[in-house]
Amino acid sequence: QAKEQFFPLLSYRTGPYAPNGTPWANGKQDYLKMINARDGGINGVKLTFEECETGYATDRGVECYERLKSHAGVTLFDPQATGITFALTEKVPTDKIPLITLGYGLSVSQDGNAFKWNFPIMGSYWTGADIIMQHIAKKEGGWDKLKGKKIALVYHDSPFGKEPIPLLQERATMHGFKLDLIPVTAPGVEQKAAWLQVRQMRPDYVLLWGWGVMNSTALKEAQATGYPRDKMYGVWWAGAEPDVKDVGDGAKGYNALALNTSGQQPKVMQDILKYVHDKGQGTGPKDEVGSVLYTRGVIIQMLGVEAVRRAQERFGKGKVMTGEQVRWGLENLALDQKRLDQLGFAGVLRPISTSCSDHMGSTWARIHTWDGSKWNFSSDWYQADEQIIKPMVKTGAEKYLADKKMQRRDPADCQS
Amino acid sequence: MRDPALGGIATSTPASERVLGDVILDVRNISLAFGGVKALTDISFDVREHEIRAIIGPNGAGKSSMLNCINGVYQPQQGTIAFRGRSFKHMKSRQVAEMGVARTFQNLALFKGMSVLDNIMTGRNLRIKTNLLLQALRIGPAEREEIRHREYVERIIDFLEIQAWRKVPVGQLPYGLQKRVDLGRALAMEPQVLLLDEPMAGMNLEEKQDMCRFILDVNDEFGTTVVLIEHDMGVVMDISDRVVVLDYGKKIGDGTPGEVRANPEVIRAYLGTSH
Amino acid sequence: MSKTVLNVNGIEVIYNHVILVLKGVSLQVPEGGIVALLGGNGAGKTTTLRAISNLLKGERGAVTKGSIELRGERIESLTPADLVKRGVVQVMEGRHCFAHLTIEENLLTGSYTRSDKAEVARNLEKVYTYFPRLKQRRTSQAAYTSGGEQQMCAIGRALMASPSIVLLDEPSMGLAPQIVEEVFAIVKDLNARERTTFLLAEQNTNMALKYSDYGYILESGRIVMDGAASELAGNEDVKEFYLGVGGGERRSFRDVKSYKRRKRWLA
Amino acid sequence: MGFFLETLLGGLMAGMLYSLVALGFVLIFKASGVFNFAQGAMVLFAALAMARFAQWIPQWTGIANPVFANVAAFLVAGLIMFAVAWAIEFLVLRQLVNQEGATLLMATLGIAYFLEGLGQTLFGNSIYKIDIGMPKDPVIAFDKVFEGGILVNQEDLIAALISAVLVALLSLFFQKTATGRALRAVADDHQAAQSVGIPLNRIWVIVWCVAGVVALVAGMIWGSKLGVQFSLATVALRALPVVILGGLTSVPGAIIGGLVIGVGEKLSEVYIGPLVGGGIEIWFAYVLALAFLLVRPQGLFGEKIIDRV
Amino acid sequence: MIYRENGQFKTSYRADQQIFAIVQDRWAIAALLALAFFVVPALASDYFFRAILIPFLIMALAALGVNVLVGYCGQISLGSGAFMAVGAYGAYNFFVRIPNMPLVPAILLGGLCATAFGILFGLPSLRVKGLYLAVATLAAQFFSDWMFLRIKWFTNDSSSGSVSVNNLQVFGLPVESAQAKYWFCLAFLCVLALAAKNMVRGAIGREWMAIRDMDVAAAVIGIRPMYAKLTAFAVSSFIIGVAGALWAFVYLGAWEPAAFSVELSFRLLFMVIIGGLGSIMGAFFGAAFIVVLPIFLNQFLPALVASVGLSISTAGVSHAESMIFGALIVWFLVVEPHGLARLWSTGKQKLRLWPFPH
Ligand SMILES: Nc1ncnc2c1ncn2[C@@H]1O[C@H](COP(=O)(O)OP(=O)(O)OP(=O)(O)O)[C@@H](O)[C@H]1O
Ligand SMILES: Nc1ncnc2c1ncn2[C@@H]1O[C@H](COP(=O)(O)OP(=O)(O)OP(=O)(O)O)[C@@H](O)[C@H]1O
Ligand SMILES: [Mg+2]
Ligand SMILES: [Mg+2]
Repeated sequence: QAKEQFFPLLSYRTGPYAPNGTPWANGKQDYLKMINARDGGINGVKLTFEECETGYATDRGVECYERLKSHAGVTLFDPQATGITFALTEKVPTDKIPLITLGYGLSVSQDGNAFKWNFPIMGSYWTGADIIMQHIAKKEGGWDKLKGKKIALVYHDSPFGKEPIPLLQERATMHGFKLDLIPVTAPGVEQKAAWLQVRQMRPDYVLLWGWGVMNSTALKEAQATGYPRDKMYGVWWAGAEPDVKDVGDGAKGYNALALNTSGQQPKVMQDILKYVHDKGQGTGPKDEVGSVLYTRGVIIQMLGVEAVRRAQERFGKGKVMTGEQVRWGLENLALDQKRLDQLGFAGVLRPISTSCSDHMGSTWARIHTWDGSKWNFSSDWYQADEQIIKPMVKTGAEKYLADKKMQRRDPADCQS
Repeated sequence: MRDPALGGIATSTPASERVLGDVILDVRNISLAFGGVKALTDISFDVREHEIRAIIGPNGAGKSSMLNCINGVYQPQQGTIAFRGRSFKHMKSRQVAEMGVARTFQNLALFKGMSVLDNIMTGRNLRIKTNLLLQALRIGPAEREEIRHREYVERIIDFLEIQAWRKVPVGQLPYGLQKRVDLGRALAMEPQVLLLDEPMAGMNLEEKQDMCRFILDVNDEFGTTVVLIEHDMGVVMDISDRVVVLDYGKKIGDGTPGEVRANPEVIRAYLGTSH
Repeated sequence: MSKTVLNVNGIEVIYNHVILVLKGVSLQVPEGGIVALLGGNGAGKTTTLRAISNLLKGERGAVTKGSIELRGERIESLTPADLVKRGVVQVMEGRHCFAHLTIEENLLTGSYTRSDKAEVARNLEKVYTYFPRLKQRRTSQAAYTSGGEQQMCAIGRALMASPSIVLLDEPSMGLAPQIVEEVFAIVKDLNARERTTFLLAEQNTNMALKYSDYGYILESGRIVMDGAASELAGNEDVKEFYLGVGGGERRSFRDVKSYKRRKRWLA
Repeated sequence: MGFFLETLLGGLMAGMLYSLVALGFVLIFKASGVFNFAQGAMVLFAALAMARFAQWIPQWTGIANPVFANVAAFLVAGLIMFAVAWAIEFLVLRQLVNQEGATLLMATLGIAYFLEGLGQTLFGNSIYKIDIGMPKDPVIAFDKVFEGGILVNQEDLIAALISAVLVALLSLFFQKTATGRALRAVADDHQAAQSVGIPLNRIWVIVWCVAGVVALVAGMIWGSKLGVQFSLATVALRALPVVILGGLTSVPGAIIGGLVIGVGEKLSEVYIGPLVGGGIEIWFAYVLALAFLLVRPQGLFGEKIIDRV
Repeated sequence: MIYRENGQFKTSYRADQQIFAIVQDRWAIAALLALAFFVVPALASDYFFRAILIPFLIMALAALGVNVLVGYCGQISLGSGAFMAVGAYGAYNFFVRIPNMPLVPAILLGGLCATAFGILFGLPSLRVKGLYLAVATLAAQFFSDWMFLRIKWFTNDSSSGSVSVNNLQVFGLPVESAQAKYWFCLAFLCVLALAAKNMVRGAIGREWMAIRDMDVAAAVIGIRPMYAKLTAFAVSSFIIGVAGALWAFVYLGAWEPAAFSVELSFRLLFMVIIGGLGSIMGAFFGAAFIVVLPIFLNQFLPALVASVGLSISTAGVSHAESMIFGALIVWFLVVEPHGLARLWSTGKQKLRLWPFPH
């Protein structure tokens, strides 16, 4: 029997969020193909995968999960959707398969002591929101300058869009700015009322917490109501090419969070082009390689692969890792700059190091700005403020454990 | 056996042998208009217990509308309808049904998606006493009640000779049979007054005879009062005790079949020369 | 002997893939004739007419055997609209007026296939003279007219197409006796003056045999008897079962079969 | 005050855009008594076709003139919609003559799935652009009268005009022609319509073609607003209260309904929304429609629902 | 000649009124139940339970509820998702707020919440009819979407609006394993399906159908439209609410309002129409069609395409899936407009006549 490490891929290439889901899914696949082609897998263990279409719908997602979870050598799941994440969070502890939710999912699941199987690596909506606020404060010339300012949050009316609210409220009380909440009903094709409200309130900044069609529509409405795009800040799910491309010039000046750089220059992208696309094995079109969401997919898969590699170091090189072992790997990632360079990710993301209690590993992000044809970085890296987020995570996790009548993990558990 | 009160009403048929009771349904000065169309103008007539009362008249005279008023489907603008002396201006269909008035329809108002059996069973619904929960569990009383009503309905089915179609959806039945089912449904209500709107349309002679016999039987055995709209003069003249004639919403004649047949205005407006 | 325009040849009809209704019905309608199709409830008269006018499909029925020819041409695969163009129009049982259209609009819809405006106007005038009641009610929506008015409307609507063959399904139903006479007179009139051919399904055997040339009697999906109308009217069985004059003069509706009925009801 | 007017105007124009989609529903319902679930999918399909051909035609012909590209793409997309209409009639409707509304509704749903799949297979599933040169930037009117002026969206204004013209034309068509009457007859009773010689097949092809063109216009305008991608199909859901409020059988009703819903929705969101946390406009639109229905159960201009015994 | 009712005479009305009047049917259903309760649990894989059987059971239950309202009472509803949501969140609140609340009563209470909600939004049906009524039910749908997102109390103050349950038990037995969940849902389904069947073949069912088929005539024979319609709304939304609670508790485990979106409402309506309006069996067929077919296509299309030597992208598969699904819906309707249940009974009728064609 061949040694195969299986990567179940939940994705959506149809439905309202397909334009965003597709590059993401392509990145995830291409990286696996590349590792197989270039390295022959992980220490001789071949990587296999199967994709399952969720259409962003929770029930379909659960079905996909159930279908793929019992596949031999299953590694981890990346649900690609907040709703599916919620449902799977309840299921993974029994099935003992880790859930990686890079830059999305539950913000409190950062606490590995409470959420043993969830890995919101590189950031949650709380860190994201915090970083935007830091950037705005910096632009304004300090936190104290925020006093009396008005900030509007235009958000996707769903748990995804509501996640940042507690943090922003916290910041608002701390610094005395006024936070206006403007929900947009999913999927967000009709936002006239929202932007009329924005026009009436004349906020100093608008934060955009959208996904899919909501983003481009928001930008178009902002243009139509004359709200300056350079005062708009999107979350990292509102800062990719599909969000701005068809708005074109109208989106010029719009800012969004960036978890990672994009572009085809990094070595890993070159490798993908070389080992996958040039052989005609590419999942999507060639010019999509290196785009924002594609890169994010690649990163997610790299983390999975590295977790397996890390786990193999402990549990046996060249073996197929179980979900539990992969979880340990994810919990003990140590991707320093050197390692990232080796992997071909130089300049793409910042180092990550996770632990049993910290499932996030990095809380850094930066801002990029659309110039009408591409995204350019417009800030340096920021790190989210531990002081604020930590207590919030702690209370949140406590409440979760209490609701569920569960215990915190004890330190011994971390060793398993 | 002739009721002295009805002394003047002598018919040539044996029906006059029976006792005609008090006025059970009294229609007083009913007027009904739809926009400009005056469907009924100041119509009054009464129906006595046990009698077969026919309403005739040309098409569009307002016969069906009259029944609709009695039934509470239409609310007349003027006039009252008295049932056993209690008079009403506005009645709800449900109230009328509870008082024991049943009817059939001219344009077939059967429940198309249901079987013959179920259609007739709906006629029993007023008498169902068990509550929703018992029905859901279908234990004890609910089932017994269901069976009791079923027995009654089966007798009707037997009588109407539609046993073979018991479980067929009524939509698939030929027109003539649908009319019988319609009648069966009305009968299932065990009505005191039965309003029949052209029950014999679309039937051939044999079937008409069956239907007549049946109406007469119900009338005889249970003393059910019958109000009948029919265009077949043979039938009307043979079986009815008294006839009301409407034309353009006005009453132009009222009396025994013999009288009506002789009334020149009725001949002009309705019967024509051939009858 | 005039030429046969409509030739129905041993057709079988099945509803819903399982219910066999016509079991080999054959009939011929001669050019310019009036042919009556008689039979009890559920005999299959309506079904036969639907088969001819190709309206079976909407009822999920299908002709599975036999053939139907119009002037020598097979017509089973034509659409109803094609048939109307060829002059075959059916008056459906149970009226089927367009509920939301006014009476006049209903009639005008009947002339959908006629492009000649003058002809349409003439036809409309003709229908109104045949049925003055319709003229009075021309602006009311069909759904709000009385049963008989709807029946007139349905017949009038068919005449608007200047048909050469009319399939009449129970035209007398719901009409006042005077109007029934008139309808049959109209049939006779059109037949005589415009040589319109009629195939009529009727329960009113008396009337039907009086006005038609030839008759078919249909029972449970089979033709059980046919012959010239006068011949049928003289047949003892027909007299007994369809005309109610068997063995002497007409019996009162009060007296027939009371014994049989009463017994069963009381049992 | 200025803001109120602005919201009002915004609502009116949003309403006109809904009307455009609503119109498709009304057309098909009027002509066949079918509630066409596939309307959203048709809008998407048409928009996808147009967007892609506008991109492909310059590539194939080498003519880079955007006006030419758009006109040609519009024509090609129109032809495709004709083909779709024909196929729907031939493969679906023809087989379902005289069936109940629920059955036909379901069939249109099947069509919707099919078109969604087909559209994305043929034309791809990313975001495409329709650029018909609509002005995107706002103009400020009456800035002398009100502080900040009233913001007018030129794009919406043009779209609203197009809707109005389309509706006017279609209303005329229905009221004044024999075909219009035939359509209403078909909606009342398929079988009776057949029996008087109305060729259902042809009627349906015509109507679905018209609905296809309406879908194309709607797709073009919404597409140029939103970008062409799957979510375009969901605007159908926003247009639903419009159809219902205006009356399923009334073309002018679609417009009036659109205006009422558009205004009601925007005013409620802007003025009531903040009090209850916002996001109310979609259900408010439905509740508004419902409120009208309680007064007139057939919608503002719908044909009276007849039930007679 | 195997499937015949000839020679089976019923001697009492009770016998004739049985749900399955033909002996062969009774055997078949007994076998089916035995299969469902005992054989399937022994054979099915975990995936089969969790991804196919459980959702199928729950959706069948919901479709049953929708069928009561739409199929039997003729009130078109596009708000079923909302009723499910109310059932789910209602049950959730009882479950987490009342200490030691047992699971089954919590679910039933959730169903009752849905009943109340259903009656409230059923009130317009007294005046508004047909497709127009759909708008009232859609109002319910969008209102519930909004309500559970906006009113924090319902979600136990969860900031995101998403909630979850765990530690499900019945009489101390955990409902965690796939089998246990399956049995749990199956038991609910059987009990409620039987109750629903009893209702629709009893007096109340006849009232519903009478209202559906011809409401004026129904009123004339003494049926109160208000009572009939509101009971239909009440019964239907109770069943749907219970299904919603099961969907949330048993299938999803954690959910957000979007799990009960308008798409779900549409899907439920499709199930009853495809399955057959006014047929309890239809709900099962419809649920099977809508739940299982896409999954089946999704899994077998790639294999099929591969077997003829072509390759197809995942997106291609989903698009093909949606096309095939759409085409199948149309095809089934063309073959039998009254849904799968009617197709089934026509088939049975043929079997009865077999080997003769008529
Ligand atoms: N749509 C249908 N589906 C199934 N069976 C049908 C359908 N229409 C008619 N039938 C059956 O076909 C048989 C013949 O019906 P048809 O309507 O042709 O009779 P008919 O001679 O016109 O009777 P009537 O004089 O009562 O109108 C009947 O037994 C009827 O049950
Ligand atoms: N709901 C209504 N709206 C408008 N007009 C109506 C309505 N109901 C009846 N009418 C009109 O009232 C008149 C009387 O109708 P009705 O149905 O009572 O006639 P009828 O005597 O039963 O005739 P028939 O013998 O043809 O059935 C008709 O002209 C009809 O058009
Ligand atoms: Mg009448
Ligand atoms: Mg007939």
